[in-house]
Amino acid sequence: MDRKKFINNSGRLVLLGGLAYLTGSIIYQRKVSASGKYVWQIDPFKCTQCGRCATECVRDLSAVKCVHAYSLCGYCDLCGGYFKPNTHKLNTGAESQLCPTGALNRKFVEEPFFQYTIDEKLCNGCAKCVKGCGSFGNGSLHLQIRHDLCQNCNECSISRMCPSNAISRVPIETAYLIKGDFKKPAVSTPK
Amino acid sequence: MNRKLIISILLVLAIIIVALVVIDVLNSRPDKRPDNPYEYSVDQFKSVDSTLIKYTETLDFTFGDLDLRGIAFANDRLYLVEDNFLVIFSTEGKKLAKSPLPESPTCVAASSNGIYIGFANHIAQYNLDGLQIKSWESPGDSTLITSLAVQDCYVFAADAGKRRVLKYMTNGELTGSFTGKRDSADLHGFIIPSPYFDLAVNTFGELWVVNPGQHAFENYTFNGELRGFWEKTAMTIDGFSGCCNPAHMAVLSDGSFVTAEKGMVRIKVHKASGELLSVVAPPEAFEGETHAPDLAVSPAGDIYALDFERKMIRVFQLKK
Amino acid sequence: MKWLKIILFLLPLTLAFHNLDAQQRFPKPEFHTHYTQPTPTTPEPRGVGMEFFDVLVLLVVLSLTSWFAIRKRSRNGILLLTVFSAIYFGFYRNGCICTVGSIQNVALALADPKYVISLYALLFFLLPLIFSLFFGRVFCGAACPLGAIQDLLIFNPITIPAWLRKTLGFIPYLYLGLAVLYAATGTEFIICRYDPFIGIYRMNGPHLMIYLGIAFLLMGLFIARPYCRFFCPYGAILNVFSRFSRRHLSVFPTKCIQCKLCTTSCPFEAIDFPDEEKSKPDTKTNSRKFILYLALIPVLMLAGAWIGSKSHVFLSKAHPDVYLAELLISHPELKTDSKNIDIQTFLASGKSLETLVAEAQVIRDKFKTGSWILGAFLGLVIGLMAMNQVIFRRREDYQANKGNCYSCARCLDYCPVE
Amino acid sequence: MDKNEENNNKGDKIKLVGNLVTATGIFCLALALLLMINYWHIRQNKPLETESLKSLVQQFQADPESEVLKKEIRNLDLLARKAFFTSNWQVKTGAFLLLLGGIAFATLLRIFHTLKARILEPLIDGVDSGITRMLSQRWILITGGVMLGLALTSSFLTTDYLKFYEDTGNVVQAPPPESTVKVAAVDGGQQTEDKKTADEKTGDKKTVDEKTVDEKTVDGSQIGTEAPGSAVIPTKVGTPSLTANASAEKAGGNLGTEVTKSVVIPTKVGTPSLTAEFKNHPSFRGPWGQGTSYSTGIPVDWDGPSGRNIKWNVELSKKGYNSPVLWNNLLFVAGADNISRVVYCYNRLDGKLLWEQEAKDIPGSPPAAPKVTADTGLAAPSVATDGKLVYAIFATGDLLALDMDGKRIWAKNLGVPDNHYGHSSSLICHKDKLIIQFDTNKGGRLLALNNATGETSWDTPRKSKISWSSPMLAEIDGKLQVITTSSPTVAGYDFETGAQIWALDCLSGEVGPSAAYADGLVYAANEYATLVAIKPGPTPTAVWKSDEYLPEAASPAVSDGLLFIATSYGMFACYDAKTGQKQWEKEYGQGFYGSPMIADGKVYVMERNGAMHIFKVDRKLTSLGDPALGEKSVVTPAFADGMIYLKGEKYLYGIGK
Repeated sequence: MDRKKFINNSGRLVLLGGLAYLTGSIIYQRKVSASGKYVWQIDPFKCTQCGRCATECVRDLSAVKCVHAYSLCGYCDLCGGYFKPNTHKLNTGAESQLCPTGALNRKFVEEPFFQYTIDEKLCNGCAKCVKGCGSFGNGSLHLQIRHDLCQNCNECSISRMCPSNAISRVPIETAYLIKGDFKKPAVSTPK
Repeated sequence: MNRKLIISILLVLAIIIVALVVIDVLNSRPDKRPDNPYEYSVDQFKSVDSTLIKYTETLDFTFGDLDLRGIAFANDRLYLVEDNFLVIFSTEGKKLAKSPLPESPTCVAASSNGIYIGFANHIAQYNLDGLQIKSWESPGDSTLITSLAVQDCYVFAADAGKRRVLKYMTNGELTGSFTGKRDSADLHGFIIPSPYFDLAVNTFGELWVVNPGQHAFENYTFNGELRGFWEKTAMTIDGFSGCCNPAHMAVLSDGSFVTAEKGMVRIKVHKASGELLSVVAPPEAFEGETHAPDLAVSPAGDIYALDFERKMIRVFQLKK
Repeated sequence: MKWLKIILFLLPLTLAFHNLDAQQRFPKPEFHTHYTQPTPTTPEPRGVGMEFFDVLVLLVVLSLTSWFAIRKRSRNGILLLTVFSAIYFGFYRNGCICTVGSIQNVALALADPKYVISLYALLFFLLPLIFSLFFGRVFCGAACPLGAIQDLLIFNPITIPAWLRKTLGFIPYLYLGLAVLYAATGTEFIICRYDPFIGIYRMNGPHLMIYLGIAFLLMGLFIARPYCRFFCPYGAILNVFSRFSRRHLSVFPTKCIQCKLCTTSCPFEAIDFPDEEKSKPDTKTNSRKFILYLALIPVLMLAGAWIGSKSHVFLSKAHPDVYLAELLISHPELKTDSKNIDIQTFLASGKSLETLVAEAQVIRDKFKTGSWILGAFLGLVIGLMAMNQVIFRRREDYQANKGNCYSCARCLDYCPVE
Repeated sequence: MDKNEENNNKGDKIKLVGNLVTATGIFCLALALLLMINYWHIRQNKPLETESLKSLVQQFQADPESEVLKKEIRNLDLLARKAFFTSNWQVKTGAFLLLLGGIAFATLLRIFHTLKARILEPLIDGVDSGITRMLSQRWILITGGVMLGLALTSSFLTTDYLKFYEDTGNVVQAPPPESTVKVAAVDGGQQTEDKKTADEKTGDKKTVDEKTVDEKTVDGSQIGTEAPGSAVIPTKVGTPSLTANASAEKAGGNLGTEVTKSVVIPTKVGTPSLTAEFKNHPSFRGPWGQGTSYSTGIPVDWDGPSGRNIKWNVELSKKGYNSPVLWNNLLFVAGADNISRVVYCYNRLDGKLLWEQEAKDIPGSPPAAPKVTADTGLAAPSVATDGKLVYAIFATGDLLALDMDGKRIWAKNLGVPDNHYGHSSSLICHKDKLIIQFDTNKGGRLLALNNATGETSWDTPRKSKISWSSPMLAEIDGKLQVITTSSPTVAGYDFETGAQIWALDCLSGEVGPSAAYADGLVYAANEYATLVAIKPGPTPTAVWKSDEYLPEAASPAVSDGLLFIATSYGMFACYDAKTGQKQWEKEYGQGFYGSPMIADGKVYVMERNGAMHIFKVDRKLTSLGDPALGEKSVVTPAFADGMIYLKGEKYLYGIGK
């Protein structure tokens, strides 16, 4: 009986020691951050608009939405992100709209400027407009993970499928990588 | 509930579970993944009727990994500005001079009596050996010089920042500027959604300015009166695509325009009146949806395109 | 071009920026009307404080479970807690981050110099283990959302022959080993990917996974807690830990009266019966066997290690980079397949195949080390499991098996002893 | 009677609950099925991207006027979106209902169960635990065996394509785009193979002057590989050293080796560790930055890919174009990226990393690393050591001194160098001073710091423009001088006071190559400038000049009256150091950024593709082999007896028996 107790105790001690060692080594290597929380976010400069954000998210209507960095927008009349390629009549009818869910709204500001806003209830993060805006416009439209919707899965199921590794864990302090404020210079020279 | 039934159910379930996992694993392989249902494709416009392509690429000038900015052709020399350097080299590619620049340039123009280099908010004048003669005073901070054109005693500068064209004397004196605006609503001046704004003076001394927001070419007098214009918006080869194109242009000796578009990159030649004359380089010749190449033309009609992606100058000549 | 390639490889990021320079806005349009430019909204993620609140909740649930199981001996209390965890950790918190998955975060944190684990994740991993060392698997009893949903759906459990149970008991260790390997090599988090119930808790998610969950639940009607017993990798660890628990739920409060009433009570067959005289094996053969297995363990470990290191190539194919590299090598023709997003993206990235292969090789080397360790580990597990069968402990009473008992406290209601 | 009653309503209850259970069960099942169907439906015809819609749009764009088409599109599109979002809604609500159903089902089941529940017969332990144990053992072992077997077979069935790739090289790479386009590399452009061939057609002469490589592309590497030109070997100091030699004997210098005997004047100046200084490889390009090593038995044959004679190689965790530096058994390199700047110390015998120390928490250090070009990097300057401390400088202007265990002794920030490629001049230390050539766009400076404390001993402003070359030490007319090259000045400074002793304006452009010195002549060169031999002194004069082959990355190396020049376009040439007569030349494809080094009678020079070219130091060309490293390398080797240390793009190599 005593022998059993002894084995039991020593075994427990060993295991406790193991746990302690493991924790210790993690802490020692500064691998643990007490106040830290990490969330998933898309680096708009790496994103290649493969459309998987719309299909791979665990949520049915993806937690990835298109956001508009207005400070980069050209307020074009002919917006590459809003209109289907080769649209002649620049009206807001379905025949000319690029967005498959009609989540992109176009509002006249003043001659010749138009404002484009996103209705996130409808946006499914397919990045069609992002592609259009990126290649023909200023690239002010881009994808971001919306943290009010994101489940913050332990491993983001989109990042698993992301071909350009654009999705990565970022500290909660910089939960968004919105283009205008993120990195790039405000003015740059044309190429 | 009898045990046999239960066991059989369990077996079925077990099989289902295994199957589900296997299916999932197999379908997530890079070669098994579904293609993009929401693809944004302009491929239909990329194919160009080969008979239209009248030019062929004959020579490339490579530059290693430099941050190229702009080119000009004059006096049988090529003038290249890259981040913080002016490089002068012959049409065979022999480097003749290379001189550092005070800051990163945006564009360059050259004539028989000097080189003019545009920086973000001012212009500097260099002699033909690449030595600075004079740095002209900046016309304002929000100014962004994107293109220069020299016409014997005048230097015209496209100021994308202030959406206007500046007129300088070759000694650097600013003698005028115009924004193309009119009282009448149909002319609201230059619309420049992104920093692409080009102009050129052709051999007949006509000043042509690109109004990219309108996909228009506008001909102005040196004092800024609109003489005439033409515009063509279309994804198809005969027009200009995107929200602000053409991004760069140059004029051939016969007055026709060589145009370069961003987004769907392609180089074309349009008549002075606007009709498409020929295609220099179809979208296939460039990588993806990228920057429009800067253009320069030689009096002989050779077209020099500065490919920012491949970091080289590509020379196109008329097919024999 | 070679030199260029190197530079591309050196600074892919800057190049990425380069390409976008031209798309930066320069001075805004001058609006004549009073148009104010809106700014993009950024809804905040759940705060860190909340995460620590979750840790607190976990702590409370664990302590209460221990209390109910050991002191209060109340099944109802534990049932309530189970429901609570199902609702809180399951339906409210959507099961992320869960203790089971946290294994992988810890493994990655240990392996990857760049990966930093949040403290609360670490606590999620540690707390249940510590508790198990003192009170047994109380975590499984009521705190684990995955366990809870299954526990609530136990209907008519059939008894599984002991040998089958013991054999299937090997799967969790295999799963654990693979999970750690794939996590440590930064391949993926398979536990999270194939978590069967998370989709149900979220009422949303990849359909295959939801079917998986339903399948498990249906199974659970007849086999009590199939996932916990035959898959859960964390359960495997707890099983070991709990064997050394200081105190543990016991079927009878004071003295077992051999009424055999509890025998039918445990749906997990986690109650050990007293050993009858006839089944007492003659110690001689037994000890011989013991020696045999003891000698066998190193052999098994070596064999495992060897086989493991052999199969690292196979295992490493799960890593997307490795797979892509091999794909490009074995099927160069795919480069022209414009529909294949992954390959096209890679080609567009300007990264050279050499680079990719080099990276893949690095990962594969990691796998080499990892997989022989895995092999050795599995060899050890097999050996110990086998040896465990010849170790013979005397028992007169009906006791909960410390390793397998989930402290669900069902049996307590059956014990007539006051 | 009552009992019956009870039983009856109990029976009723059970019936009722049973029915309810079945009902809810069926409900759930039906719901689940519906959801599945719905899902598959959506999956099959993605409503948002239906072909019909696409084709309609195509037609419409064909004739943009047709109102009919427009209407059709709009309707269809509306339908599609409805379908999409309703199905979304259905899934959500469906799931919710299913959940409720499931809960109801579960609870009912539970009730049903409890109602039906009766005290079960206690299990009679019919199962013989002995047999069970036997069975379990068997099955456990069987499964184990099966598993291992499966693993084994799978491992044999899988082919290792990566290996295949390494074996067969780039066989499987996509064919290069066939191009008839000629390529003229104007400005440092590299050429892909196919284009090169196209290029040869255009004549060799042309390619040569076309391949004038631009400073910028090269600087990084050049900076990394940049080093003081080969300095005087003290044995050859000439008359002064002879007298000194005697005086050393008087001083009873107990210095054994030929080398040490020769190094007398410094001995008189009095640093006991000088012999060690010359036995080791204490700074970039060896002792005093001479470009000459006194180590012997240097290998001439190795092969990176096959590992022949490669004693060890380790992967470098951070990039840096600096070259290795040796002291006894320690090897130092620096590495940096935007995150951190680090000094690494390896055991040069087995390549084990002994310690690494990050340059951090340095007052005045910039929060973010300055913008440098990819080919320069933040860790271009090589470290230097005097056996007591090791010194490192980074493009951030961070300068730190560590002891041999990696403990930081002192550190300071010199101010971020205003340098459009990245600061690159290597350090050199001697006696109590650490010499830093600090030429930036803001002007030139030459500093000497007290190596123990980091305080400034002297700080001499220079009229020179920005440069990327490194200082070297040489002894001229008995005075220890720091010799620097820059645009336009080549100058010598008093090591003790920092006073400029002599200067000659003869260079231009962006100067990378450093000076070399032998037999009273200082050699300097730069591309687009000239190669010049200077007679230093109060009135320095150019003894000879040559413009034929000009290096822009590699410094000259000089030994036994021969001067070696390695150009970035692949020309390696040998001159008579006295007259400037070309002795021989040899061209290679890739060009040289690494500076040539002299070691036991051979000259070693590393081609960019990693091929080391070894020649006899001789007036006629004698190649002693071209061992390949198997990876690109732009750095200059370090030598120890019987060993050569190389740094490639990714790995650090210890080569020798």
